Amino acid sequence: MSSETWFGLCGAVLVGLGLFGLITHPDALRKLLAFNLLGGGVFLVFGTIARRGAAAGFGGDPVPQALVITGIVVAFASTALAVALLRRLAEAGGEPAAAAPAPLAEPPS
Amino acid sequence: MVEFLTAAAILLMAIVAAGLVRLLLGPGIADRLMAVQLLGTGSAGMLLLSASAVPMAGAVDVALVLGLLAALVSVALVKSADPSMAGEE
Amino acid sequence: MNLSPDVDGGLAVLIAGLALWTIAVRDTFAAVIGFVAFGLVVAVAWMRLAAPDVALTEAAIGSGITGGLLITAAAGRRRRPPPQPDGRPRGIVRIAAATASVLAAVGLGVAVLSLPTPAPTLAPNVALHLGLTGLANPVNAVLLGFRAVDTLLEVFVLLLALLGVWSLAPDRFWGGRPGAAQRVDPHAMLVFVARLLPPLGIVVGLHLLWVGAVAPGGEFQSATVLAAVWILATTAGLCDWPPVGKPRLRLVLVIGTAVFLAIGLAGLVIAGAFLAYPPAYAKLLIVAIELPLTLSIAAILGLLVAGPPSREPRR
Amino acid sequence: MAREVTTIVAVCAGLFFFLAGTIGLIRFPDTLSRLHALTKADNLGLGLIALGTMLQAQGPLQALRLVVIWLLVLVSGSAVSQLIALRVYRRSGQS
Amino acid sequence: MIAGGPIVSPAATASHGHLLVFAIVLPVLGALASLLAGGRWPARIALSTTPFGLAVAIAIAVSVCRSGRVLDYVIGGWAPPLGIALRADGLSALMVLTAAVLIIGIGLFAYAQFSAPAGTEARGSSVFWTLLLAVWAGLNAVFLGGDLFTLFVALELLTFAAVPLVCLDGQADTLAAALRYLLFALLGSVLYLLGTMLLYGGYGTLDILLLADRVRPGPIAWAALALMSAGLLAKAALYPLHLWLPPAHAGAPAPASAVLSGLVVKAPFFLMVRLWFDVMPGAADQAAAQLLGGLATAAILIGSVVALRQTRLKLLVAYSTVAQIGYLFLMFPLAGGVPAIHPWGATAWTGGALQAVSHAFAKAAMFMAAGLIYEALGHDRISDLAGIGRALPVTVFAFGIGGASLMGLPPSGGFVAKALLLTAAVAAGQWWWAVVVLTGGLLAGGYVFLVLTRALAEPQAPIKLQKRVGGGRQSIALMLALAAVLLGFVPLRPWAVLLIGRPASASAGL
Repeated sequence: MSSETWFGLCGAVLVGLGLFGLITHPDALRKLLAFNLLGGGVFLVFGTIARRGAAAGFGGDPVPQALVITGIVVAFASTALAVALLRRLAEAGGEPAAAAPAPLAEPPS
Repeated sequence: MVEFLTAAAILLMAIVAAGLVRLLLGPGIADRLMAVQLLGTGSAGMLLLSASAVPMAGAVDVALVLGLLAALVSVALVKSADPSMAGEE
Repeated sequence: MNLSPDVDGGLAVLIAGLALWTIAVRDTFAAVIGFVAFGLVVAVAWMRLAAPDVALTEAAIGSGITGGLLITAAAGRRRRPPPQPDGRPRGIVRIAAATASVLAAVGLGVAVLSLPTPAPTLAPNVALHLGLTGLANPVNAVLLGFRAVDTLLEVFVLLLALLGVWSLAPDRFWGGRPGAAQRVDPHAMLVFVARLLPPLGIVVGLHLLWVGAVAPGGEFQSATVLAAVWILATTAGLCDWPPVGKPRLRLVLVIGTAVFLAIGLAGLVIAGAFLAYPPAYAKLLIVAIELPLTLSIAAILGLLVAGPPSREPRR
Repeated sequence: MAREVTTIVAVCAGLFFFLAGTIGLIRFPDTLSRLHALTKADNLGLGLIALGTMLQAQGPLQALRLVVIWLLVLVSGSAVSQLIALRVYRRSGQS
Repeated sequence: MIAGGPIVSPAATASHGHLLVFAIVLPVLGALASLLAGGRWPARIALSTTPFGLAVAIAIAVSVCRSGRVLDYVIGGWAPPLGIALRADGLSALMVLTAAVLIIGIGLFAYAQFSAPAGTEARGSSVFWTLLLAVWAGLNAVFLGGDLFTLFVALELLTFAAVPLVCLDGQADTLAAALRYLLFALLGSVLYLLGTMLLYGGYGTLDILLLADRVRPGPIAWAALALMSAGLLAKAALYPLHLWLPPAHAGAPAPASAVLSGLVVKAPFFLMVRLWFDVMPGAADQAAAQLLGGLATAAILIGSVVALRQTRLKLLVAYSTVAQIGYLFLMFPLAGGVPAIHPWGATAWTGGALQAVSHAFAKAAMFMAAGLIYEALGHDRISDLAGIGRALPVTVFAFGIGGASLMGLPPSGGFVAKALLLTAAVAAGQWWWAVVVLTGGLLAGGYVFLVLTRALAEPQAPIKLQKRVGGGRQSIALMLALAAVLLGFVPLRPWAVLLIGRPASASAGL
């Protein structure tokens, strides 16, 4: 089997693992880790595609490589937003019910 | 020389991968951290070896960035793992 | 690299194993460490896939600052456990999830194996038009030339993510500084590292930006290294995060996208299309975009790690 | 020729330190002695490999980068080791 | 063209093509300016951007209608597959126009709530206006993008703009809703991205037009279609991936809910249409389209029934969105594809597009009304609404009219949309979809009347309003609801304009 096929199949496995973790882990931080693994798998599949497209003296097709760079940056931004939400949620949930009852938590009367 | 450096790179990867057993065993954060530290150093070494076997654009820069960012991650790890180092409160 | 394909098999197995461990291990902190290790090996894998630009990005962002961010989050978790986990999902959910995941992995594997040979590629097309951008690094020619609009929108996305993070702050902290107030760390060692690394990091960061036109590197990799240095220095208490309401900070954040847009719109007039560069000035214009862009991205990445403002602004 | 031989010797020695460090990391009984083993691999192992590859480097700039990498790992590695050691020491003192 | 010289023939870029660039760039510029300026500026900047945006949208629509051709623009002079093209067909032009009109309405509505107090910069106002402009930019990028990866970035843009809108109030439950929304959206994006990458690997381009020529049935095309559809469905909240929507849309402040429910969920739907009808037209004829129809049926029935059982007004409106999204996806089994184009295809196509537009107006009006009622009463318990009809007649009227459009009562946009879908179902001999459309309408009638009877009932004790609600905002809600009704006066037949850019055979039903 050629090198890039190994990484492509590895990417497929990562996608499966990441999906499983994302669905089944109850903890949002673990979901986030799983999302990052899933993303890593997606990028590796694209790396395989880029490597297969080596031509014109380039070691790989530069277009998918550029797209992966964009993807990695966007994935980081997503992770950062999710982490901030998580931490804020922990603070808000950790505070005693001093604040007014949240609109949707109020029991129907 | 190319064959030698290539073989050395493969061997180094194998050695460092074996060190990941410590990641599995733990038991503490510190032990796991050490396994990752070894992995980072080893990866940098492997990149150096394979880059000098066959000239590869960017390999040395990747090693450089790995070294730099590994330092950041390790500091974050050590600092967060120990509340007394967190510098809060 | 000239190693045998077996090495790649080994690397692939190692990556998959680390991912499995990260998913399966009980302790969240250990899982995060596993993820950092995963990122390191994936960066090496990208070198093996002849994608040094991606390897740099993965080493800097994928493993580096994502790792740092998740570590801090997991540590905060240890100190203050999450409110109430909704409990482990029932067996049937897990079985369904496992089935779906295996199906997805197998389906994707089949798709990967049935990719056409010879593979379709745009590499010759890129090579043909590379000269018109004035760059020698094809990946950066794609990012800032052929597909510049994606990059423009992406930097705007980063800016929005930062605004989203800021928006989570309680009202009283709006405009204040993010992060906890750091005192200078009692551990001389940390301060020593934090003093030693920044000059080096800045040199490496600028070097990556400089070589980006001809060799692997570019604005994202450079900005990440600079952001990492900033994060390290604030972690050690050498400097503090700026207040998010500060006009000068806002300018730094916005300027990259603004200059990018301005040069893009100027293209309408001088080169006949949005984001078109006259070939004679292409390289100059791209550098003019890259410099402020690197500054903005570095600031955004650093502040994304810093989190929402958490101290009251001084009025 | 002497250059080739030096490279081979240095790289082999570097590999040896990595191997020793890894074995120590796996086999040693407690965290502090494992840390001791690790630092050998980190500092000497990478240093020797950098030295070996430096002799094969094209041009002084490349050689300089190799030195910088080694210094970087040296500094960050030892700092982190120190912090880990301090942490382990504190823990054991508390319990 | 000078830069790309050899790549682009002058004919490739239509004369008004730069309008497409302005549609995306204008809100981005506004967002940058309001982020930079801070203070009281964001509201002013956002509101003064809207007329220009509307003008651009109208110009695009006029240009597409006049020429009867797809308006396109090659960015940077780099023609696909190397570069990226923007394209506006009939449907894009309609959606861009809808977005512009609604954003103006929502902006004016939000002005009272999110205008900063003098002197200081408030978090809510500063963030809201920048995000509103960003949502607009993201929507226009989705409607006009001609490249699957650009569309991915545009989808992410929408996600990052929409998620913080959900939890502007910073309460624990809206934060939880935002987190859940974000996780669903991230899963959706990553699956979409994976499919995109497979298509590139198989066919060497991401341009929609080029792909349409190159894609052949096979493992790659099917895997890509499955992954991208699953991702987009998670973002569009089609049953059973709808769980994130009700808490997120109900928890957001009223103007934000109007944006989210009226516009943001339409973006993944729009991409589904692009994918199934433009990239892989063959797929829309297959069993997979029937499966989508089945999910749509479940969404309509379950969403409506759950809406009927809600005790809170905002949640009821949010569940009704789940049901109405179902109607959008009924288009897939009916609008048909290539090769054998059906005469009813154009009818169903028009019905689906009109449903998207009329629901956008009606739902925005209903969320505004629900928000005003909440503000006036300090709660939105449906059982305690008695008397509000007398206190806020305009608001309740707006809610009722919006509801009439959801039910499909004539004359309303909802009526025309549903009648067209019904006609297509009968013409196609797929009568079961007709039953679904009618049952869904009855159920919608149920939940709208449930609210209206409570609201118009005599209160036992005279109700005390917590807060006065200005007439301006009430009339904006009413105007949007009336816009949904006005759509009902369009002729009850397929629109030629909407078919601009469709394969010639698709207009067979005209």
